[in-house]
Amino acid sequence: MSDAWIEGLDLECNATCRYEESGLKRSVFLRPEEAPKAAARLAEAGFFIEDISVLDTADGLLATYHFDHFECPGRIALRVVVPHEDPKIPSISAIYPGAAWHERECHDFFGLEFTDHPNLIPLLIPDDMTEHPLLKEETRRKGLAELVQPGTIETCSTWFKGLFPDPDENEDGEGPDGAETP
Amino acid sequence: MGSFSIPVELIRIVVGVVAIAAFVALNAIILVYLERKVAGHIQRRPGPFEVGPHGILQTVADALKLVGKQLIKPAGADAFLFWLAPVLGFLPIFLFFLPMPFGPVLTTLEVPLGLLLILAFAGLNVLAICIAGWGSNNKWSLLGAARGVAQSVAYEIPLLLALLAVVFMKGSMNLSKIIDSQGAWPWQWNIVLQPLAFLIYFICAIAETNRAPFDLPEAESELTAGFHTEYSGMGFGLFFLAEYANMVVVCAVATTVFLGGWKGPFFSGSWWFLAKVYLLLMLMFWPRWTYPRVRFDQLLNFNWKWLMPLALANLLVTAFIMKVG
Amino acid sequence: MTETAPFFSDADLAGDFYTRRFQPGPSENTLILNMGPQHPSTHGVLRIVLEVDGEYIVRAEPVLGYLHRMHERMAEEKTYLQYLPNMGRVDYLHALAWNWAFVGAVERLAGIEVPERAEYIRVITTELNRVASHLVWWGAYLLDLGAFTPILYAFEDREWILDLLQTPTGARLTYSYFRPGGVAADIDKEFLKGAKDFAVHMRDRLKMYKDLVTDNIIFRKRLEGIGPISLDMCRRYGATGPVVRGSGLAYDVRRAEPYSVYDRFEFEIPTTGSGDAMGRYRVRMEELEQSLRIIEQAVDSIPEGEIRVKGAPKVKWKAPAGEAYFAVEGGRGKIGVHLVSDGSNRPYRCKLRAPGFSNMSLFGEIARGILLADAVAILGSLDLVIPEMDR
Amino acid sequence: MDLGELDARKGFFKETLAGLWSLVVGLKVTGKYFFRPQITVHYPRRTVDNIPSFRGPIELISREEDPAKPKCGACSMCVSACPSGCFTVTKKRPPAPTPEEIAEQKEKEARGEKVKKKAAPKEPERFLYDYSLCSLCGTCVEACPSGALRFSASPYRAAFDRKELVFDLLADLAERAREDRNPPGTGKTTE
Repeated sequence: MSDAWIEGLDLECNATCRYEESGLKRSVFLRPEEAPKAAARLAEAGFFIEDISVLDTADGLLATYHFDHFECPGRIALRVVVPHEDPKIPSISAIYPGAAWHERECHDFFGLEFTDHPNLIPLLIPDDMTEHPLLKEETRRKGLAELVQPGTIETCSTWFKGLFPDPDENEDGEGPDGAETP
Repeated sequence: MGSFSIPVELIRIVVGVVAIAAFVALNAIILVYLERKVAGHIQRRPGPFEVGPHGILQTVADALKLVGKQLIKPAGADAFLFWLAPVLGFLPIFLFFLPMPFGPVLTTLEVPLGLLLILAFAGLNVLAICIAGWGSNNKWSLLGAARGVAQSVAYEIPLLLALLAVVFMKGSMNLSKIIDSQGAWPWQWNIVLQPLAFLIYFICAIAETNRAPFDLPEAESELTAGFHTEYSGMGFGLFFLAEYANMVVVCAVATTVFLGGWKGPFFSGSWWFLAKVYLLLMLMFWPRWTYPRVRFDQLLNFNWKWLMPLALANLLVTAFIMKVG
Repeated sequence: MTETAPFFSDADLAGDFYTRRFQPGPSENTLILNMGPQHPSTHGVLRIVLEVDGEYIVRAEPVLGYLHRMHERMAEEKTYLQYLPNMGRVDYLHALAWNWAFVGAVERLAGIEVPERAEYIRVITTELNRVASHLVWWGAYLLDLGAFTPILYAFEDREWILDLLQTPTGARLTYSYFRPGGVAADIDKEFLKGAKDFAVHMRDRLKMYKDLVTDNIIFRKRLEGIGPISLDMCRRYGATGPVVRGSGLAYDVRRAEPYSVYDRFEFEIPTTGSGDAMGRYRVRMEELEQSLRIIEQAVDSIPEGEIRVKGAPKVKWKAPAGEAYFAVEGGRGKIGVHLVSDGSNRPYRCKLRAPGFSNMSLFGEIARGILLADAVAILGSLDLVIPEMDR
Repeated sequence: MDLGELDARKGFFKETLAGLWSLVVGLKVTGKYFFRPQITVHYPRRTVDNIPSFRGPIELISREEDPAKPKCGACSMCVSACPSGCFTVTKKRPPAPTPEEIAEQKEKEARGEKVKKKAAPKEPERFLYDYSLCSLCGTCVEACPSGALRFSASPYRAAFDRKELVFDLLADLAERAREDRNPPGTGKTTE
């Protein structure tokens, strides 16, 4: 699968990953409001949704949408970081109805609010439960940069550089010749 | 017949009914045991084995357990209808056996229209299912009842038509007369003349008694237990008893009408009757442990599009041959 | 049934949170029906709230969580090795695939090599387990459709497998047999011979299965054309495994993201274009045959050697920081484990991707307008294992 | 591999006949199995024959020289390895010093010398195992540095009360030693 779906998307970071190390082919950071747009592009390109995996870090909640392709396998990670105080992401369930359950699950476990979700009620935890079991205590949270390697970065924004102060050294050298340039 | 005075007839009926009750209960116990054994052996396991030698007393123990269980009525159920239904399902059984010729003289009540009597009261079973489903205040039961009514009403028609073909030929609805007209040897039985009618009758009989693969009113994987979901103890027990008694009835009718009743090679008598009934019952067990259940619309389609035309055609051909021949 | 009798007014509507959320109240023509959590054909404790018009389903909404055990939280409280027994309990039918997904993720995270013999052992045991899983599905599906006998025949054959797997794993159902860097115990000659014998025996039985069930006219009429799932639907819902293969696409993680030594074996990925319940049924039946092929090839070519790499993780082993995603092909589809480590001896986060979860999520869409009996046929054809969906 | 259509049907009558025939074939299959021997095992009268390969509750392995003494060094590795916290192991205390030894120690203390306390013997005082929590994963067996744990082959340990499932493994070991069915080494007990 070509990476044509990336074109025109406003990305915070676009990086390729080594499959043998992380199981990912490409890792992309987005602003939350870009998520539905990116999902729509992925849907057009024929990707299917694998899951949504949320990570509770000191820098906020990192929601990773895993997408894969039936014909041309290669896992894509769409990553969105939202602050703990206001964990709101626009829902992609209108594009990927299968994401509705994954989003409800994330809502159960992390308290993530998916705006425009048609039915954001508890899925796995009891309906009267108010705690979010997978949120960590503040002292146990680790920084995002300690947990996630962005991969070989092709392009990235200043916001992203602030989040990952010391990314791969060779990132600057390889950046310009990425598939990004239109 | 007219020479009998009334009291003697009455005594005959009372004794007959008591004998029928014993026969029904005993049969149910034996049949449940047999069915479980058949199922077990088909599935390569022993079946009941622990109570009594080879588990022969298992069904007795089960019956005792059912009798001893508390009767529970679900909240919101209509008490009158809820308890009426199992009784209504069970009582007509006695009527079915009244005109049944078990042997040359073993008939409780010689009725000129015996076959009609049985068929008429067979409709009561539908009513029992309907009332049970409605009275239980359970949506699954209701769905089961709806299925039960549609199914029984539909399958009654080809069943009737199949029997009618034989009645046409023999010109009588008296069960004893129908037996008399058949010989002792298999080639002298009505099944040879009316094989299609027998097949249609047998299929309809399985459907009428709600047996797999036509057990849709109870279809436990779809409707939990259908119309008897809410019944416990003897409430369920009566339905259970009625199911097995009904099986005996349809097989007894088949034996009488198609297989020469109590007549058989060498030693005619009741044993031939019983042997034939049990053979047919075994034939009813077999598909249950082989086939998946049909779907409801398929069941009705099968009836209206296959059995009905076939039964009608059979009847017409019979009538035509009768007229010409 | 604790909620309302039919034809109550809206104000009387009782029912729990999910029934109330489902709709304001039964309208005149429809009624709200709770299928499960104690329904015979929901295989455990799945619950589906239905709005039915007669026997036709107007709307359906699955309610999950009755078997939720919070495996993902448990992962954060246990060391990597201590978490392994949990994996056998996520999907009790194909436990070894989950074993593999987790140890695979750990191996990918830490870059652990697995000895060749261990890889072969994993392939053989996992494929045997897959056959066992499909056999249970086959029997239970037929039970849903009202045939009582096939499940006992299926269990008869499954017993062979359980007896075989008991020797190396010591368990019969909830295996925790794989370890990061290898497997827990070696297999012997007898096991290999048993596996080969089983393959021969099973082929014979598959013929009987075909005679008894697949060709049966009642069975075919129940399945053909029921619950069609298009490829597009699979994409939108992330349905994998036999569901997507039944819709005509040869997607199998063993081929798409080759792991272990699967690339050394010849096997086909069965597909049918029909997309209905019958398609999914036939795909699974053919997968049985393909698994047997893999088992035979692996048994023939298994090398001698170590079963666990030197320096394999011990109980208090610390994983390097980072993340890893590892996917395997389970009996029900793509199993994925997303592991994030902060460099301590416990996972920072362990996300389990259950194939049944995604496969089930499309039920709400295909259930519209079908008969209750077909809903049972569709649920069965999705091969649901509730503990796996609820995790 | 596309499985294609399930045997294509030709014509109405052929389909009908094939359908009817399939029903007969089904009856033939179940009919055949009706006369085959049973394969289930009648439990109390017969048991399955592969019980020895079953991995049952954990038990202690005895030392070569003394079948009543465990190999265990009471290091508590199993306690920390167990995912479910099944084990309670307490180490043996050092033997109480004799009066002479106390006197000697006091003397040493008076002289300002370092007092060497007696080392505790590397043996467990108590070794409790809560089978009700155990998931038989074998992490303890793998973690044990002295190879003192193994799976037993007894599938019949059941109880009416959860508390009865807390096994005293030392007592079990002693009992096995008494009954002389405790081969040393790593093999399993024979039952």
